[in-house]
Amino acid sequence: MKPRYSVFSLARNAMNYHKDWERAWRSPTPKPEYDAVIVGAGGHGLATAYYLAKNHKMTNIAVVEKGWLGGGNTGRNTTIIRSNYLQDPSIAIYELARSLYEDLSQDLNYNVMFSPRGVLMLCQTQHEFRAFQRTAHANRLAGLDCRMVTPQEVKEIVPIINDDPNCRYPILGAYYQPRGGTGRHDAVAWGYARGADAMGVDIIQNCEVTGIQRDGGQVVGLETTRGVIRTKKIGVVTAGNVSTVMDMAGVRMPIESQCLQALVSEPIKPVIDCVVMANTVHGYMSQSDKGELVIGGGTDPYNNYSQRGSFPALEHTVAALVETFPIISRLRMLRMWGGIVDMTGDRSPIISKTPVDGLFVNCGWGTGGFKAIPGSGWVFADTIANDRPHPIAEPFGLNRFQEGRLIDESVAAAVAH
Amino acid sequence: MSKPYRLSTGGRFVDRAKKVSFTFDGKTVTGFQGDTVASAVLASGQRVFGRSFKYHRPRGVVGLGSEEMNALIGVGLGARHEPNLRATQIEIFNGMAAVSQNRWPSLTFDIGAVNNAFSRFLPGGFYYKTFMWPQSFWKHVYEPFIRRAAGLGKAPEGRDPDTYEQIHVHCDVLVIGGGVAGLAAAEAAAANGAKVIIADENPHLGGLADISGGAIDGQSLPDWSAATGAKLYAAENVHVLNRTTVVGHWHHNFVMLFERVADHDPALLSQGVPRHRLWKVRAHQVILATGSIERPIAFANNDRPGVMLASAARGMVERYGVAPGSNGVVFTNNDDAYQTALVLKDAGIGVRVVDSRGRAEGALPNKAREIGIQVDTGSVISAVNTSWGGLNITDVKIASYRRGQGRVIKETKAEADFVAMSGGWNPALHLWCHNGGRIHFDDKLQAFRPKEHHDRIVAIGAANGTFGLSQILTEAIHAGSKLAGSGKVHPVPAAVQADERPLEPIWFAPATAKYNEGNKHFIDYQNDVTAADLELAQREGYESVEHTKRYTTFGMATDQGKTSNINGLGVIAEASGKTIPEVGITTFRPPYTPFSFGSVAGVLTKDLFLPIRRTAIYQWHVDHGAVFEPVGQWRRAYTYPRNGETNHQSIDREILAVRNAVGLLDASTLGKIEIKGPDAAEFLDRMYTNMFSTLKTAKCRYGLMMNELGFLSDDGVTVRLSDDHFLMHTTSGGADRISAWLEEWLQTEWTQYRVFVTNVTENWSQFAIAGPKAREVLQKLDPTFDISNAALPHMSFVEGRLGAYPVRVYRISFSGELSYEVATPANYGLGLWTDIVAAGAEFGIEPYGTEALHVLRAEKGYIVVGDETDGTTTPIDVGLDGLVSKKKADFLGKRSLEQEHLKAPNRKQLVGLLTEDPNDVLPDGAYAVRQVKDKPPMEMIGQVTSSYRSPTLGRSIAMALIENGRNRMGETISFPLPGGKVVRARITDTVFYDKEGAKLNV
Amino acid sequence: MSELSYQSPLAGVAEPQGLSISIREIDERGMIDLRGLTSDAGFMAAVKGVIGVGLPVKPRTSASWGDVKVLWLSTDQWLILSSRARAHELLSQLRDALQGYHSLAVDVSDMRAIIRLEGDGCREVIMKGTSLDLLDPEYVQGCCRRMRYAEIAALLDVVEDNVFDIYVFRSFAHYTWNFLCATAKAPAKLKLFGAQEVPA
Amino acid sequence: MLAVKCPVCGAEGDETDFHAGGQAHIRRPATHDPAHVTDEEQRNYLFIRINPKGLHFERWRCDRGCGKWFHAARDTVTMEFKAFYGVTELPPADVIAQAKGQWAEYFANRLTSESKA
Ligand SMILES: Cc1cc2nc3c(=O)[nH]c(=O)nc-3n(C[C@H](O)[C@H](O)[C@H](O)COP(=O)(O)OP(=O)(O)OC[C@H]3O[C@@H](n4cnc5c(N)ncnc54)[C@H](O)[C@@H]3O)c2cc1C
Ligand SMILES: NC(=O)c1ccc[n+]([C@@H]2O[C@H](COP(=O)([O-])OP(=O)(O)OC[C@H]3O[C@@H](n4cnc5c(N)ncnc54)[C@H](O)[C@@H]3O)[C@@H](O)[C@H]2O)c1
Ligand SMILES: Cc1cc2nc3c(=O)[nH]c(=O)nc-3n(C[C@H](O)[C@H](O)[C@H](O)COP(=O)(O)O)c2cc1C
Ligand SMILES: [Zn+2]
Repeated sequence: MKPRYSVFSLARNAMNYHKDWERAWRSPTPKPEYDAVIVGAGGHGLATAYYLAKNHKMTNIAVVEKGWLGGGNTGRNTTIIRSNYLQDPSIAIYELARSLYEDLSQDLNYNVMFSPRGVLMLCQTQHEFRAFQRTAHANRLAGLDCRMVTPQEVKEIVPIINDDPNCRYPILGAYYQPRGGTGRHDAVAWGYARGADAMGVDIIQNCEVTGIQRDGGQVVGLETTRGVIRTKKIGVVTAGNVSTVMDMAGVRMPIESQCLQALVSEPIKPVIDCVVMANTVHGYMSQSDKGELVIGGGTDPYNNYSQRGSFPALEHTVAALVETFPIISRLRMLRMWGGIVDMTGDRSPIISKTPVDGLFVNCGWGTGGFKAIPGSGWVFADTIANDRPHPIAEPFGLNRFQEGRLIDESVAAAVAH
Repeated sequence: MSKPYRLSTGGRFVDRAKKVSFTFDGKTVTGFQGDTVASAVLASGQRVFGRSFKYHRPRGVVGLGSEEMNALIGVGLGARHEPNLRATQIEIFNGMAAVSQNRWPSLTFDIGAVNNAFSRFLPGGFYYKTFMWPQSFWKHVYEPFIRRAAGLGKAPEGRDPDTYEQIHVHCDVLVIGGGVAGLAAAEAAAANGAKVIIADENPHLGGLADISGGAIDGQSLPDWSAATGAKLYAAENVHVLNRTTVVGHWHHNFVMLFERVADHDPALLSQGVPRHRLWKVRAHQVILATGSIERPIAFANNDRPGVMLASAARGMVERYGVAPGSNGVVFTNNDDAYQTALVLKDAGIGVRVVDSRGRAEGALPNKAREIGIQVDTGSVISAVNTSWGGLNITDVKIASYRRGQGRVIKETKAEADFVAMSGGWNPALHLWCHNGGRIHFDDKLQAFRPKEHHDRIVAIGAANGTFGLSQILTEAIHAGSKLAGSGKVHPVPAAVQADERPLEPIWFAPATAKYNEGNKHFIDYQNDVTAADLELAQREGYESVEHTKRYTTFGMATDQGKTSNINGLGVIAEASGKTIPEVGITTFRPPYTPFSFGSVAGVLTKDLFLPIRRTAIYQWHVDHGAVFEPVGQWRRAYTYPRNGETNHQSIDREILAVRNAVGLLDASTLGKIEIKGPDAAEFLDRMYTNMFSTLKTAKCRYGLMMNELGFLSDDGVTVRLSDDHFLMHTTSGGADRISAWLEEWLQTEWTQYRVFVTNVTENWSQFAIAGPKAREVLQKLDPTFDISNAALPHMSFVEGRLGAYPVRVYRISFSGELSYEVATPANYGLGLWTDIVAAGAEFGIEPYGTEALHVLRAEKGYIVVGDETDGTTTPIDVGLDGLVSKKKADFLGKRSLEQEHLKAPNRKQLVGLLTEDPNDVLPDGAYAVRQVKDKPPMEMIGQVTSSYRSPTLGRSIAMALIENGRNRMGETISFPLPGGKVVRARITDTVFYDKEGAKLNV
Repeated sequence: MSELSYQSPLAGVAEPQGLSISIREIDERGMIDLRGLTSDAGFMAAVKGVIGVGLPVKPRTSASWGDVKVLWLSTDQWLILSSRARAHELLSQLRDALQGYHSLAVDVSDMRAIIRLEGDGCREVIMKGTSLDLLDPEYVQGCCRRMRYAEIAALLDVVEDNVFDIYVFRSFAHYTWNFLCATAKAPAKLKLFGAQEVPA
Repeated sequence: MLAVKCPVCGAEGDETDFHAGGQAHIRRPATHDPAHVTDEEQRNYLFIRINPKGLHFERWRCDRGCGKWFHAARDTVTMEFKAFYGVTELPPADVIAQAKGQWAEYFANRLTSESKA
């Protein structure tokens, strides 16, 4: 067991100029064989490993990562956490995740700064208003704490909002999840990594999977840039790179990889204390604890593996936010970046067994999987450990594309973050 | 430092004849025209400009231009306030109000500075280790506290009064940077006939030339720059942009330039000149001449006001006639910084040099010794001491040094009030890297240099790691000539410059206590990241440079590590036993320096934010009190309340008018697409679920369209104009989408079809005249136009003249009443509309809006795609099985309908609902549950898709998609509403009014 | 019986003030959208017979004959311009002449609003809304093309060196007009390339 | 911002003047034999995509030019376009030769089936 983090350990270490802190995780060399190997040390992969060890006592396992852990989309998202989705299967998994976030810092003994500051989804057309009303009814009966709020309440919650009733898209109300919010994205990856490492999981960075070995219909190992690793269970959790990895096992995926961008402003003193999403005009914004306004853009409409997007996908968002929050006009953009998101045909994730025995896949989170990390790891670990879909994972199987059993969230909200 | 530090002479940029006054934190400061806030405030004797992010340490000016990371200020008042600006870049003007940031209550006494005292408890990443208990404290106590303490400046108050714009430009050659390299390259390219744009972020061209020493063709560098600049300004094929920062480089040489058009002159703003202009440049070739950025050397307390870059110190003297202090130490590992010593000495300022190298025998060091400057080689500054509060430097500690030495054994104190440091120069390769240019580490420079790039971009001059003047010119002129026009290479002028000896890397100087034992060696000044923080991150396993960056926030401040990146890598390399290239560099991302959101929005704000589409009747609707509803980009009249009516009342009045007399609706937004060709009928059979090849000429048919997934995507009435010619109506939102959809299938899948499609939506104004008296109104308008039931039965079409108006008349109905849709060319639309209103007056005609339309159709059980359907709904789900052809072999979506789930028995099906209490109107989107429980979760079986109070029936009606609904006719289901109320409703047929359709065929 | 009452898309719009170029609505123009195949010699000849000039087949060019002008829209689509009064007659002649040829001719005279820009600096003004390189030699009299302008689709016709017509769908007329008023403000006037003053 | 060129009308411009239309060369099974489309074929047609890191073949439309659809070969990492070609055509032979993995397989199959026909 690692020494715990606390204000006392901080004080104790300060006495010695912090020279005695232990490593948050080891840098192990790969063993020749594991009981299971997770490919991809993003939030989903690390959470899967953590729960495999914690809930299923599988500790002879590894996570292999081609770069640095948490460096994929987990390290570059706008950190919105909410569970007020429309479709039942979505509500189930996102709410499981959100509720795990509530005490994740304590569970991991790592402050992931889950900040339930509230998520406001604006209604700017009658149609949108009705769509959110529907979601509100569905969510209430599913047991979520969410409600519609009036334009006056919106103004109270977000004083900097443009409440001019004559503007291009006046605010007719909003759908509010008070216990949605944000989290510190990097810390989620780091906390899970530290937690998994403490239970013996090998997290192997700079180790790219280059081949999947099969014996007939069963996986038997992985080829990596750090050698061959034998294993009978592989969980592929590589987000934007899932098609290329699954291709190594001959499994073709219903996925396209596109670039999704985000940007931050220069840090300023607090001006907005919740997450605001304006779907009609395609913009959303929150403010980080450090003071930057965190803004998400759109995806480029073509496949892209470069982690560099095109400017128009951000431009419209910025114009929309200048209109929604006029004071930002004189603030400045500090940095923009992109991530490679894995888009499925129905914009819902895949948590599934595959036609190859021992090969499992968790992907398709696209533009909105940060919020799902704890829940996804929980049910995927269960699926891998028991070799059958966890009930919450079941609707997200690959077979849905063949049966037409799509889980289409875009019907409720154009932006699915 | 407190006395004024304006030198009696000098200052190339300032006009001593013109005094300019402004305020800094409310105190009036007077400088000269051409001063920056930094130079003017320094000249006034003040060194502290702000407080640092985490520890609230006092901070002063370090740099000379855009690399500044410390002296951040806010400028302007109220809605015109702009935070976080670099004082070194802000040109002063009369009346400017500048303020310092991140301090309370005042700059010299800041409560937040207690963080400094506790800094030992706040190492990099400390917050991940604490603030976890009790759980609820994060949101309510810790986080609000952290948030208030963090952030830098304050946001402006209110809406920005200024304007912004953008422009697109194409050029043969874009030269980024107007230093020696950029100027020479632009001149060569222009001479070869290329269309050239050259942009520099500064008000003056010349880059660092004016403080670099040397001569070109016998001209001093400032003279040469001015002369070359003047030629470029005068050239026909060159566009010169000053005060313009190139913020980013994207795919295929798309480059964005941020021009600060009016920030320096409020008179321009008041004339209405756009404040900022964003240039979107597509360049055939890009020449990167962005120069280099000097790097600091870390030592204990190196962040104290008065510690600055060597180039900044000499820039202050030469450009503004401002002394950085009265007695300084130049701390260097290279020859270039000796120029600073020479300049200081020349200006009568006390100076000595501390050089970390064992030997310094180049031309410049020798010259320095010659004129009597004390040079200590093999020495470093190990620390500076300050007066109380850290506001002023009192002395520096100097120690002897050998490369790799860990701790200082012996140090001497020297009085000094400022330090000018130089750790070498880093090529500014940010833009090179934005779009994936490769770089490599140059051991001699101890810096990264451009290597190769897949776009057409070359780097020259200091940006390419080339520092000798002759080499810079050769590179520049070759690049400029070769990339452009004739390709003729121009002669390279002769240049002279003192030659320089190599530098020796040093990232931080040792001190008596090591940097990780409580001494603060700042690497990233703005985010208060010290060498110890970087080392701790390594030790804790955050080994990747990207981890270290995110764990410590190194390089993440508003300067994006311009001066600190390589130093940080150097520290990490030493801590981890790797080389700098092994450590690697973090990703460069746009923008080069922060730029305004206003410029990104450009003119697209307020009423230009997104286009509003208007029908020809728009102004009439406005004049008649319409409440509008956005439908796509259209604004449609929702209802027309009058005499203090509520929306509800006016909607009811409009509905009853249609049911009992006649109503008039502006339906111009409906899509209208002409489709013609020998294969048109067969093509429509592919597009629609139902059959169109059997439709007779002059007849109308309602059609359904699915996407390939089998879900409803649009509907509308299509009329056959002649054997090979159809006119299709789509929903208002569907016009462009569906016409593109038709084209797509014709062009990509059924290329053999001979069919043309033309979208004529906007050519026509189209109105529905609906109600039992509709015919009478039209007859009154033109008694000769035969629209009798016999001549024009339901679902038929006629073209002709209604009075003077050319019209197409469709006998179709979305209200269930006798109804005509009349279309006339849009420029006649308003005329016909007003005529109909006039003719209808005696029949009680009322214009009605979209909401009345929706209630009317719901009373008849007609669906609206988008209300009854949500993108996962099939035609079968909404009970339109009859419109899904069994005969046609193939049409869009057909195959998908056969998928297991789309045929499943328990799918939700469209039904009508009548609430038990007729006064209960079910909310839109309310869900029915299998069984009501006292608290959630409850299992849901379907949802209301449309719900209204029907004035016609005097009760509520609704439609809903309910699991297996069509087999549940008569069953009563329950809708638990917010607040605990449960509404019960009986499942019925969806048609609530005139089931047999008697009203239609009259 | 009613009189025909006519109203152009920008009827009643306020005279713009303080612009660096002149903008005004061009009204009463007849427009026919014509589709057909250039490979169909009969079609091409029939059209020429009616309008007096062969359809331009080179992308982004126009052709004129008397008061009729044809703008190339696509490889199989053209916009025939005439006076509004003539459009009707032209259309029926075309329809007669095109009997038996696979084609589609529609009167679209009311579908678009036309705004004329005149004066020095028009190109720069338009380039504030489009990514086309209007300084390219291609954009001389006789050139026309579709473009993305501001946030919408538009059609540009280079009438003369400093005279441009912008065609937009009718419903966007006011938006386009306002966009032009915002980007053509005199204080925002811009001249690209050419001799510049050296700043003080 | 990609610079795209339409092979039909020759218009060159920003990607915003064009419309990206996803993977090229997808066969719609129902067009050919509507009565015998298996669930798997339909799924492949609707959802399964070649999603290569590297050379890709895709559809574009000249949205603000001639309005025609066309094909492009583009590298999804560097974003470079290798070719623009007609909507009913195959890419130029030298570009086909650069195709890897599933694309290489696809073109090999198409070329053999076409040479048989
Ligand atoms: C700009 C942006 C904004 C977003 N905003 C939000 C938001 O506000 N809220 C939200 O909920 N979601 C958001 N998302 C989505 C969210 O970030 C992702 O869904 C989520 O992080 C995915 O996590 P992951 O673990 O599946 O993937 P990743 O974090 O991408 O991890 C996958 C890992 O697999 C590794 N890998 C790939 N190939 C190989 C290989 N061959 N061998 C070994 N390792 C490999 C990668 O290096 C990577 O580290 C956003 C995404 C982006 C890009
Ligand atoms: N001897 C040395 O060690 C040494 C070191 C540094 C500089 N120098 C001198 O510096 C000069 C180098 O010439 P140069 O022309 O290569 O560089 P430069 O630094 O003189 O000029 C570069 C210019 O580009 C501007 N710039 C940078 N990024 C920009 C952006 N994104 N947008 C707009 N403008 C941008 C800078 O502000 C600067 O004005 C020479 O005079 C050389 O002697 C010498
Ligand atoms: C929520 C959030 C906040 C961020 N804040 C900052 C910031 O304050 N400063 C900064 O330089 N980058 C910030 N970034 C961006 C990162 O520096 C980085 O660009 C991003 O993680 C993507 O990685 P890459 O640019 O290295 O590819 C932030 C990123 C996220 C996701
Ligand atoms: Zn084209």
